[in-house]
Amino acid sequence: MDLHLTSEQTLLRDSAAKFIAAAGPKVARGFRGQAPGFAPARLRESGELGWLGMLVPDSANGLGLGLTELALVLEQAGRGLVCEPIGLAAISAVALAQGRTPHPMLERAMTGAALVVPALQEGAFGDDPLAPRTQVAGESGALRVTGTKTFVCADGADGFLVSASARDGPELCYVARNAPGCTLSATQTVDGRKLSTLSLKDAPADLVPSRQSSRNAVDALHNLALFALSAELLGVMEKAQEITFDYLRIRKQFGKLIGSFQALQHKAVDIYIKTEALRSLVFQIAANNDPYRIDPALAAAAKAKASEDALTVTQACIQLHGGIGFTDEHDIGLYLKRAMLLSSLFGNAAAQRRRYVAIAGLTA
Amino acid sequence: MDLHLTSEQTLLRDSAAKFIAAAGPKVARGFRGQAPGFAPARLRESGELGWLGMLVPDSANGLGLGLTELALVLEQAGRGLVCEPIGLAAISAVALAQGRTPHPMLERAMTGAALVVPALQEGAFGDDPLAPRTQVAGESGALRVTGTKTFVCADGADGFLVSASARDGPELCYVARNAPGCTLSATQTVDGRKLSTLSLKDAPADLVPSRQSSRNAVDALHNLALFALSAELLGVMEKAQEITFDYLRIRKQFGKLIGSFQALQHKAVDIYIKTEALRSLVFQIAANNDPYRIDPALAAAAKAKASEDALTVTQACIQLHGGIGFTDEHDIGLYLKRAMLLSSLFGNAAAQRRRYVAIAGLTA
Amino acid sequence: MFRHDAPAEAEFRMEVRAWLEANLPPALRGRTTRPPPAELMPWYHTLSRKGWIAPHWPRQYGGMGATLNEQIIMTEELARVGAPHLPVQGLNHIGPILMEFATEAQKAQHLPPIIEGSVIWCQGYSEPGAGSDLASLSTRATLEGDCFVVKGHKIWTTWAHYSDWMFALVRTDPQAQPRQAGISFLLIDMHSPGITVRPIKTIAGDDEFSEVFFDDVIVPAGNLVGKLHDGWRIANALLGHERLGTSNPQFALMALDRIKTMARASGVIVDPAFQDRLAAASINVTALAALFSHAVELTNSEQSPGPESSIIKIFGSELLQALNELLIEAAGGHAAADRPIATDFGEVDVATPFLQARRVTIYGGSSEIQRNVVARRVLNLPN
Amino acid sequence: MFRHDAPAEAEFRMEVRAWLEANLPPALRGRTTRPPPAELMPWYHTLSRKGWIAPHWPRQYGGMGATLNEQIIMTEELARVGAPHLPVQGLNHIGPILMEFATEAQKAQHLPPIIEGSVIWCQGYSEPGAGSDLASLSTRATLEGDCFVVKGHKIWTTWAHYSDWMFALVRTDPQAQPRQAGISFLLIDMHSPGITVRPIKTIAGDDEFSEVFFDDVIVPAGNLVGKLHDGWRIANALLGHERLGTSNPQFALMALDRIKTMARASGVIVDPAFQDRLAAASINVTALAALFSHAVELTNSEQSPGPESSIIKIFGSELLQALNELLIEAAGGHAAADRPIATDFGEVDVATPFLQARRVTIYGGSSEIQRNVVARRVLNLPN
Repeated sequence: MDLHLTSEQTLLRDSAAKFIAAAGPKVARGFRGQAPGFAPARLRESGELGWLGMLVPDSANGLGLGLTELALVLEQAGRGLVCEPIGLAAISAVALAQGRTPHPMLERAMTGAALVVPALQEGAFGDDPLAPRTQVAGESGALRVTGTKTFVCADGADGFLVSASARDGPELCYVARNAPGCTLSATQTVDGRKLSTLSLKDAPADLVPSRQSSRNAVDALHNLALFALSAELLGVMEKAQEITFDYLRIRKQFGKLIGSFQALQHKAVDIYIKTEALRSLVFQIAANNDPYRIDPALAAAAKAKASEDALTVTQACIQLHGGIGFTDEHDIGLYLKRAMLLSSLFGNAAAQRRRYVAIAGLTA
Repeated sequence: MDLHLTSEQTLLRDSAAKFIAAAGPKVARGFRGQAPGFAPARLRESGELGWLGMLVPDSANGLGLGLTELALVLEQAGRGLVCEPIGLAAISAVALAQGRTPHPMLERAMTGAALVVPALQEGAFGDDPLAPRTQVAGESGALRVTGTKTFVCADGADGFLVSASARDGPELCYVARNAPGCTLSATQTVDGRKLSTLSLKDAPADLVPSRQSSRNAVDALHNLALFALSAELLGVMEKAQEITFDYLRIRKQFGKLIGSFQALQHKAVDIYIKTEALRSLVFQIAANNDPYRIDPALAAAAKAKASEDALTVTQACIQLHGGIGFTDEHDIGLYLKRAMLLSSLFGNAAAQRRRYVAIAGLTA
Repeated sequence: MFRHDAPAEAEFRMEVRAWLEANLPPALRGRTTRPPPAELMPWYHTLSRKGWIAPHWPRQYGGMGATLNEQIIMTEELARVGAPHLPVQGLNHIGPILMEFATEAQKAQHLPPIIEGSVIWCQGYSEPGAGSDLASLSTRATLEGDCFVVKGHKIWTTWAHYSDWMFALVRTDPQAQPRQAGISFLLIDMHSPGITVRPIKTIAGDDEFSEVFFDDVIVPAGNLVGKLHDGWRIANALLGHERLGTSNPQFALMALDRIKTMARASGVIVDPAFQDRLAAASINVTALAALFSHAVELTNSEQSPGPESSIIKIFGSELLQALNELLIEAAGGHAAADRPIATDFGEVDVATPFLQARRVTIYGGSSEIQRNVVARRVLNLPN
Repeated sequence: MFRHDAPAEAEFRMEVRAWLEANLPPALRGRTTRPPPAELMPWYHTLSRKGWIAPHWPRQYGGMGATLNEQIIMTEELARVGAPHLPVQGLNHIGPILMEFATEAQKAQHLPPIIEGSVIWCQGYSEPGAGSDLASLSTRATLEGDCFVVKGHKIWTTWAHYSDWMFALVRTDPQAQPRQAGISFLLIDMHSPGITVRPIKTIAGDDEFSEVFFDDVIVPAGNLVGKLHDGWRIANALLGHERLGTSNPQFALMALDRIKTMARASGVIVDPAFQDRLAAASINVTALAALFSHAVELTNSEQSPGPESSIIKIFGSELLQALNELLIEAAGGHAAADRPIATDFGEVDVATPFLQARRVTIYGGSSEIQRNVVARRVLNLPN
């Protein structure tokens, strides 16, 4: 179903669609195994378009927009298999903007001159985002962070927003890439991007505060990350199925267009329904939540559903393509691989459901 | 796929098929709300055919047959929506036959003159069959049982095989229906049969021993019950889908036989596959296990799969019938209702999987 | 679920909640089957007197003219208090159709009694040979002078045996090709001579449906809605409305509550494996609510969801079945009990709603038909 | 899994187990992709020298002539030790076809090298325009004198780039109706002039498949198997065998082991919600093993499972995908890593087997085609 957008939102979506027209499967292939695995110039371009500072309040020189606008852009990023970490950069920017005085990195993060990304995960499964094992200690202005963060999208990053436990609970800390005691080790992923383990040993850090009115900064950033990934997964699903429906309309077997076979039609409808349901969910959440205080249960719900359905849908797309879908040459496999990566980040579907049980009060 | 049967087994199956030809949906309807909800004469007839003593060793005047034969008969009972509790009676008989001298009830249980049924459940979910809350105490020859058994198929029963905890673990006890301290309260089920709560207060009981060579009698009877229910559920699934496939071959919509629509064909194939898989599983277990020492993990596996798939298959059968399948007049709904009852007995699919995790050593 | 009420909305919600608590008889709460008219209609009249019977109808026709948010609040509060399902054929189906297609005289005759609850309507579409293939219907209406003579047989007619009026699709041109072009939309007084109604008992034991036999029933020509042979278009124009109505997340929310109560009673609520399925179900209910809000939003802004309402129908109906399967699982040994189960947390009906839920993927266009519609009209897949 | 070995069988199992432990190189164990011939064939030769390369072949052709139970024991023990998947086109496909349909000269020429592992075979069936619709294949073989001249294009040919011989379906009568009646079964020397092989890289990164181009390739007429235009029957006679082979529960058992290892490493093994899914998966693997035993039993007693082998193919292939989805879940944050993950319990490959499993519902007749076959030939549903 169409979204009911304002004319400004429509303009924004069209501008994002134009941006991704220069991305797509071919470009994503080109970045496989490159360092960094994206074009820094394109990240700066997205900064110039205002996207990285989209959620940052006017008062901190951002656009002061909401989740609907973020979702519109990230949906397009997902569609285009965009390699530049626009979503992670944009949500980090809003975190950097929360203090009474914004963090010094904010301006460069908003223009794309620097890349700051969240580093919130520690285990492969079952993290409690509000109880990191990583510790932060020391006086204000002389903080030190020690611990290990995993699955960090550190490729090309200049700094990290690290969750760490202090005496009174979790805090969000900024750690520079080149800080002493900060080391990275990277692993290649199936979609050609990298995930890193970030080891911190007495690394100097700045506290990234939360607004008084908002929830804890770690929770706020975590929920925003879940939402952003859900919107991007939505875009991945959309484009994968469009490619597939197009194929069903032209491929012939048994003398007929395969899209005329009822069994394939119904499978196509099944994936379409999943995508529509996720789109409604994402945009309802967007319309009713402030970016830095998203209801944690809804954030978990969106990421659970997006992670599960994106894998299901992109797998079904390969099945509907038949043999050709299984070749590396064909683009459709790239959507499955991107879905594998995004689904796994910040907790997969099962992990989100486990959190949801606790935070949605299901068993109360 | 066909079973590879001996000529004796084929004869047995044919004889069971003949027996159920006089049962079926119409007869099952007739027993709704009757007391008892079956024909005692038919139970005696099945006794005369040797079925109730089928698993009882020759030495105790039984037929000394195995699980394959039991499954062949119960598969037919499921197909025919037979209301006589043949399976429960037959597995109780083998339990009564285990001691050095068979229990006095054995002979009447084998002929169908009396009905003895297991009473092993206590909770709606999550029972550990080897740790009943019901207690048995006292000297040999003067045992007393106290506790509450639930979901007992007590309709028309003369006695119960009750699991109860003694000092050294669970024991199987025989309690007569008319024993002092033994009271029943019955609930009607959707398929017209009854389930009862059996309250025991210092009720006199006999110990029903296990052979030295076998596992504990409670465990043995429990596993046998799971197997018997699985075989009966298999029959329910088989007949429900046969009725459905027949309907697909004659009902027209849009000027075509609805069985020619690919989406319905594929749905039909899906339920057929589930049924075939269950049949192979049931008969592989049958071919490789002794009746009174079935591998508990395999028994749980069969009941888990049968309980889940029988509900799925019979629900799909109603869907494939369309509106007519939703009327009480049409027979297909009776198969769903029988599946609801049998699936729930002795632990539904989820409960069986939970047990399976523990006993199959999955997490070791 | 997503929204935070604006202050005026919050006030409205509290007003609705308090009024419902005070006025809905306890015996009508949490019912799994729709109570018969003798029990249900007094509640309909109470709502009507309060002016809340038709939140979505414009004020000129006696509706509330409520905003979208107010409608949603109303739905949520009705679900919260466990209100019974009202007869909707009048309020949601023929009412809106009459507003769009009927003459002023027809509107004046039929709309007020719907608001007042003095008549009950039923929908005469399906026939024994025309279920999924509705266009093949064969109930004949022959114009003789200033009357139609109706002969034929309708089936799966909700509440026909309680109804005063039927809006029906009838064949007025047996030769027409395509067959849709020979169908008209007729209002039939159910008290007319020649009508026989036979209730159908369902597998869930209720009598929601009937068969209706027409034996030369005389219907005044003035009861035709729209033009002769134009009935197909009229019926389909508001099919989206019907699908939206049946996909109202109210039913899913009530099912979720029933699952939680049963799970507490059976103890399975503490099993993390069950919790995982409950979470998945609850998340899907949230998604259904989102789809529904989205569709209502589009409908209210005059962008009809059109064939995309089929998506909500498929998603909502299959979710309702999945929820009822989870209910059966939560009930454990109680799954097959044919009465509500008495528990420490109140009575819970298990088998009845489970069996009832079988209908939702069959009626109002089966899931298979809906998928065909989406494949062709939304995805433009080839024929 | 169900059986308890008879004493002689238990002895045989112990012999197999000890021998495999002693002789299978560690580097070949637990591999998710099939190693290239240079690595794999020495192991093939070792098995061959031991006499165990073809348990199901009769002794007269150099097989083991093993009983059904011995074959099952062999399969289970190969799975247990994590043995790599052998090239099966010779052993399981063309071997049995030759035994049934070939001349003595053809058997003498081709069967011994298969047993010895001195040649590798590939199967030339699919074409770019003839995947699911195999009967529409268009690779032409024209008889000119005592040779066929072959021109055309095969695709999805497993290991073509490593193969010495191909057994191919070729069109020998372009006019035949039905089209199946114009197809012949031909053995083609892959070293013939005019053959070009282009490996296809898959989404899993392996090179199991190739495209093969035939540019007027000369094939001696003596390489025809069976009669001219009778190839369709020959290929189909043993399709059941192929489907059985690809549904061997060995793959599912190995997948289950991989899940358990990964789940221990990620810690999710203690989560009851995960355990519940693992139990369901494990129960389905047990059911697959039962289906497989059942089918092998029927095959061995000369009651070919026929089109019902499609059932096993559907069940087995879809289960393998479900298992790999559970693997991805168990891997949590590691799901997208493109290398094996080093854990305290050994290395586990996650993304590669997950991606590889995409093929099993496509190749050898897609799940959709198999369902059509079952609907028509087993369930006799109308056309």
